Amino acid sequence: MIELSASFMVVAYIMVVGITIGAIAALLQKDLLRAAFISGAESIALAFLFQALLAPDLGLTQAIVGTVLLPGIIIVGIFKTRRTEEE
Amino acid sequence: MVSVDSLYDKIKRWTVEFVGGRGYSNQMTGYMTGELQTAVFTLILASLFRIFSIPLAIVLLIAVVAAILYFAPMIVHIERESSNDLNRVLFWVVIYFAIIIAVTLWGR
Amino acid sequence: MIESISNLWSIPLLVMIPIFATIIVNLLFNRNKAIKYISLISALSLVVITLLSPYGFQWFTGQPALNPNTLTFTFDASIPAWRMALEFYFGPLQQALIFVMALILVLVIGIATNGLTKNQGPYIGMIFLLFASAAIIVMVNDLYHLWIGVEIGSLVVAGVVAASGEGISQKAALKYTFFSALSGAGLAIALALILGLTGYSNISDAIRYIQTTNLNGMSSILYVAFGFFTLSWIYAGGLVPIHPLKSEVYGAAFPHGTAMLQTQSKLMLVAIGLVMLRLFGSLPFAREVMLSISVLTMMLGVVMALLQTDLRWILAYLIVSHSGLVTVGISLGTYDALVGGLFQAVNDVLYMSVLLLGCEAVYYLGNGTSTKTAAGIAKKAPWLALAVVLGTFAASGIPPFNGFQSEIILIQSALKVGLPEVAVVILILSVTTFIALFRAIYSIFLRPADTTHLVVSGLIPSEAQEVGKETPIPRGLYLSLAILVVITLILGVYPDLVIRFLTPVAQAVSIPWYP
Amino acid sequence: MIEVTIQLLSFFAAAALVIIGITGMLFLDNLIKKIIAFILLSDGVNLMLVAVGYVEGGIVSILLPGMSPSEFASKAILVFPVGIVLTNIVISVSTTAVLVALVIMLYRRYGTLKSSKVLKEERR
Repeated sequence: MIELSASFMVVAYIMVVGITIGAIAALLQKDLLRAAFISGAESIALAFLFQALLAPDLGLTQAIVGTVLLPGIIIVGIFKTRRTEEE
Repeated sequence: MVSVDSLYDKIKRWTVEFVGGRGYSNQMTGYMTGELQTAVFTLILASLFRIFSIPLAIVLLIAVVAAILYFAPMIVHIERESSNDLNRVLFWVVIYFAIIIAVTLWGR
Repeated sequence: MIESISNLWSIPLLVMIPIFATIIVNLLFNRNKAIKYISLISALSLVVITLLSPYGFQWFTGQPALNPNTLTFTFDASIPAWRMALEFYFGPLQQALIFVMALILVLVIGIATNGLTKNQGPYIGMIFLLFASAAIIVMVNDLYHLWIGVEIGSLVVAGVVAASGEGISQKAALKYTFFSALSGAGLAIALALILGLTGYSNISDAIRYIQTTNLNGMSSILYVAFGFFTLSWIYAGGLVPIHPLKSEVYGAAFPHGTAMLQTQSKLMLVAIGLVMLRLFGSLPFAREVMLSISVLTMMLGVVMALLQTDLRWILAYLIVSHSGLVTVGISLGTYDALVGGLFQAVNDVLYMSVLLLGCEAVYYLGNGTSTKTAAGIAKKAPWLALAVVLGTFAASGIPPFNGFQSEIILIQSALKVGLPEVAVVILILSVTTFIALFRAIYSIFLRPADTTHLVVSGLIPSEAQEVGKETPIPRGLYLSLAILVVITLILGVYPDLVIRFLTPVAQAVSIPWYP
Repeated sequence: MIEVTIQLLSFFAAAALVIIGITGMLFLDNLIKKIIAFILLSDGVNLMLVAVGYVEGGIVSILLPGMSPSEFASKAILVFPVGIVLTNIVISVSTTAVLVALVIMLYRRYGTLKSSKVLKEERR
């Protein structure tokens, strides 16, 4: 059981801000590969929030799927098409 | 010699005009029928508002008649607005969603 | 606790047989003969199962009821003691709808296994998955499986459409999948809201909670949930803002694939519509919103159908506009209107399949399905012309056919609730259907063939379709056309054959209309 | 003043993700970017579902030995949203795979990722 101490809440704030900034940053990249990696990093923060919301199984699943599988699929797509966004 | 157009000539020119550059095709009958259908449908839809209030329906009917006359070939607008462009459809969906929520919340 | 309630044997079979058939057929990949027999046998077994099965339930995590005698009907919202029950129900409505779908499945598979030569296994498999998803959605009584069924169905639709291999069909599949992502997320949010509000995933339980509990501060959450539900409803049936995407999906798939696609989407429309009527039907303005969506769908669909010059696209838009007819019945919500709407769903599936299979047969004659290139087919294939004309009569509601029976019920019920405008719209729809279809049928079937070049010379070249080689129409196509036409005639003369399956649902679900 | 709990924070994050996702799907032109926006959207929906099921001061929904069922039922978080989210993660992976496959096919055909070129409207 996780005790919700003050420092824990500080980390939670950082994670929420990180999710938001990561989401926006992923969509603003010109380099699609970098966008895929940033969306993977965003889902680590998401996995932390799942953990904090008392769903550790989801945290584990999200950490694996969101950082490896989904960016992997997108990276495959990028390598089969093109890496940068065209003007 | 000044040529005086009869009503038939005017209507014929108008209808030929709005199928425009496509020239004569068997699409034209479709456009004509579609135009009439749209006019009738919009009038009926406007009159449906009598279930909310009758004065509103009367005002709407007059407004719709004016709108039909103003946007004369309405079918062109309808064809353009129901295009299969993904972003346009998504835009309409967002607007539609907002209207649905607003109307149901208003009914509360 | 009484343990005498047992799960029904047929419900898991109806879902699992298509899924197993998908897996087997997918593994066989290109062994066409084996694929043909296995898929035909499993499709026929689905028909037999729906015919023989008794009515009953399938529970996954349900608790037995205190008194089994009160368990009359799942669509009756007054079942006690079901907590968190993930539940399937097979009743008269489900029997009728799934039987019709299984029939179409047999015919479609019979045609697809003869016509296709490449990648037959995955394609047939996806058609089976279409059946499975629609069967799940029709039988389901909990929000969780409803959502899963919608998600499976949307992915499979994309697959079936992309299988036809043209650029336009891949584009249609991509657009449809993007929107399905949006509406699937919306449905999940609606699920979360209803779950947070009531605590039940079972629809009957949620309805009972909403009806018996005072939701004073929280009821606006219900409206937001209604909005998201509407989003997935319009997505499933291609109602108004989605009609360009959905009609593109219908037009871009193979015509026999479209026959299955439209069956699935009509069934999804009926099932989600009934869930919405049960959950939100008593909210003020909810049914008015649904009614206005359906009227707009009828209008825009049929007007867009008038503008097309290709029989394929005319049919695509007509299917969308006729699903508006189904939803008019459901959104009016009275007993008569519900019977009319559900009956219209069955009829629609049948006569649109006649027209779609006729469109498929026109392909075999070489000149495409555009009104500009194809001509004079009535001379080459008189029986095909007859079948398509009869299908047109059924679609436009001419008396001895089934379209007439359901449309007259719908018109009468619209008049009875005091909305003559809706009745007028339905009438105009049926007349315009006739106009839109007969324009194409005249050009394709009845116009003499030798004047074609005059029309073609005035064309924009890119619009002209590739002119293929003429191949004889397979016998199976004629046989399925004959079966479907006979069924439309029989249902037109004896509508009670279907209506008696629909009345129990209509009685349980109907809500009187207060103007 | 409202006390900021982890649940409220999660709702804000979920709303931000959903809004960013929908905006991205609507206004971004690149097809891969649209797919990434969809991933963000489904992440937001997942977070919202989990936050709905959260119970303040609750426990992880595992029935440990020595715990009575009634105590478990009163303290544990809702199990059902967790199941839904697990399904939704799987579904979003498969939807992404289908989308990427279709995008690759369209790229081979048209040679561009711009949705304003690939998915532009067509007149029939």
